[in-house]
Amino acid sequence: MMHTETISIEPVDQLERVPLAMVEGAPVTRMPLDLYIPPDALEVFLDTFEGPLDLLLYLIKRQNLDILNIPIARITQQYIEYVDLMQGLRLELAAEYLLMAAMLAEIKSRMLLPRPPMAAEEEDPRAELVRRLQEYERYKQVAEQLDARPQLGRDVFHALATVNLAERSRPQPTVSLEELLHAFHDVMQRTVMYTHHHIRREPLSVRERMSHVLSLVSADTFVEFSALFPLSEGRSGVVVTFLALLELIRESLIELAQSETWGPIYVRAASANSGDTK
Amino acid sequence: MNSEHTKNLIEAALFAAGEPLSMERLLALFSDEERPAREAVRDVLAALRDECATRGIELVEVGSGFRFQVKQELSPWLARLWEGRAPRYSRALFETLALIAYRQPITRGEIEEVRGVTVSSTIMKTLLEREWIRSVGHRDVPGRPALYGTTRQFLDHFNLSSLDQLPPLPETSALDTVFHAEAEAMAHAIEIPVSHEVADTDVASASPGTK
Amino acid sequence: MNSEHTKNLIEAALFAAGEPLSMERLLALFSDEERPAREAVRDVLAALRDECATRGIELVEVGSGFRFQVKQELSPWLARLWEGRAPRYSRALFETLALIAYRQPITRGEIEEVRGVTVSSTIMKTLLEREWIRSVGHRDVPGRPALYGTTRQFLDHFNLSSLDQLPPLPETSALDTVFHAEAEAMAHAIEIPVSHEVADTDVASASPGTK
Repeated sequence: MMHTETISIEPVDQLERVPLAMVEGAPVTRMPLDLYIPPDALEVFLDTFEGPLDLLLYLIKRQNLDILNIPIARITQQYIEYVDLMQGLRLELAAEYLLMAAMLAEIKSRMLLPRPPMAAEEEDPRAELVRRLQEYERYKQVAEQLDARPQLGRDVFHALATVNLAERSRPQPTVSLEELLHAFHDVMQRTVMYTHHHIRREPLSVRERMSHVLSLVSADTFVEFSALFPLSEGRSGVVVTFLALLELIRESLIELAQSETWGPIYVRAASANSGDTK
Repeated sequence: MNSEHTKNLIEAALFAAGEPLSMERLLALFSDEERPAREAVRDVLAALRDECATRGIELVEVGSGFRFQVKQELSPWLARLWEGRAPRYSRALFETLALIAYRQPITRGEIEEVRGVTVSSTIMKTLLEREWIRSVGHRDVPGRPALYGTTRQFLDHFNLSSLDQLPPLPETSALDTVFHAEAEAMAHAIEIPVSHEVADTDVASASPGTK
Repeated sequence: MNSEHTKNLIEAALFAAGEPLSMERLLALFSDEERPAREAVRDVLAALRDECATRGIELVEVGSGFRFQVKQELSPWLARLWEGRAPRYSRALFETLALIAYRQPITRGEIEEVRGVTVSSTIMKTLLEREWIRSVGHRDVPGRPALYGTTRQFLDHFNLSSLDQLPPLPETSALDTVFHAEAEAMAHAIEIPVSHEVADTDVASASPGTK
């Protein structure tokens, strides 16, 4: 079942040899079919759980079990199978999941032990777990309701009008360059950590020039290629402009046209209506 | 100060501010001599609200005051103004936020207790940066952990005028039902002989006041 | 698609965008089947303009399109909205501005993609009003979103003569790797050999005093 690069051969072997779990006294070496999740999907799948309580709730719901009436043996088995599966895939296993497994095992063991009649006041060992599950479920529900509420910028948009304060009487916050730099640094760090977004590095003047060139061209009229090069800047200015043009072409933001070989090249902003974009 | 000017100024301010405006900020628009009575401002707001009936926008009251906003039924079209869909926040973030909203003031440790997992610093940072939550004090226990509560901006973002408008927290089933069911289940689920008397005694004593 | 819906949608979009909307972008609000004729949109704009006659705002056409703005004669009063409040820009505004500065030209959607959260129209409006950013064109994708770049005023405010003077990013091992990889990729994508010395010289000499 596992042929992704992330998983080497040996854990598979191990999985085959070592029983995944003991169910009713019999070793289970193969993943139960209803537990099968393609390894690629598993990581994503587990990401959808918000922790051990969430996973337990899921197991209870999937089996259509009453949360108040958890057959602890079955659910422990299921839970541990999941945790095994995660380990088999070498996913980093949060301590919380292991802790929950331990708690389930403990409850199970306590329930299996015959109790002396004297220990009558001892609480049902599941009571605490049930309480926590119920409590968690309540907040899980309201969290979903909160997400479903109309949200500013997603479902609700603030209606705005521009105000021109001629005399600039409105006090303007000052912003330091360091603040700006930190903001960029932070956002880029988040990007690296959480997404696979590509960050391109170009000399900033190329980026600036891209903006400048874009503001010179329009979709309706062609501008002559050579007119975009400010000769006053010398050779290096030409190179920067040229790099900016190449990048703009690569991003399909501008189009080039030439009516005859060696004839003048014209540039215009890419437009939605022009048939030959790209 | 004629009433048309008053109305136009309030309307313009609501559109220009970029954030909801409270009654106090609306009144502060006027100099002392020209300031209308609260009642008059309320009338203007009512008139502005009525005028929106057939338009694409509406005047609503949220946590920090009044704002004009686009009618929600038009939002699907507006999404086309910007490519793609607004990014969604994670479930973990919403669970954390829900706990803060319903159980405030609450410490991070208390949130973790209910959720059963560590609350990531990224989530707390995001919530603080969005100004949906803020630290409202410290719990007087070792370590003096910060207590968090929601803000007006939280209400603004979720289109609420007060916390009361949040749906009530669902009830958990009464505990005695729990233990009845538990007793039954226990006897069946565990395949070892457990005498019914023992189980019953358990149940009775575990839930005070029942039986 | 009835005409009231068309009108309400155009009105809502103009209020929600936080930036002027061109005829093309207004048309892009509609799906192909429901799209009104240009003439019909022009009629709607005229009707909206007329309705503003007695109100506190007006619909105007500026370089990059149409926008609602507060009537000039009300501005002196509106200044009081911000009086005495120490204005403060949010973290979100800084991040948005930083992304525009370092990655221009960039669309709002692209900013959202990097930041992982919605960029509010209020932020865009603020940055446009301060004239730190401007729309420099449109990306040729559905919705034709505006591309933003920084302005002369941005450089002036931060005391820079060109963008190259922006500080380089602080070192981060992870970032570094990304940048190296990207630099490689770029060198390949644009198939012209550029020696590093030349590029560096460029940067230095192209900037000061140009434009």
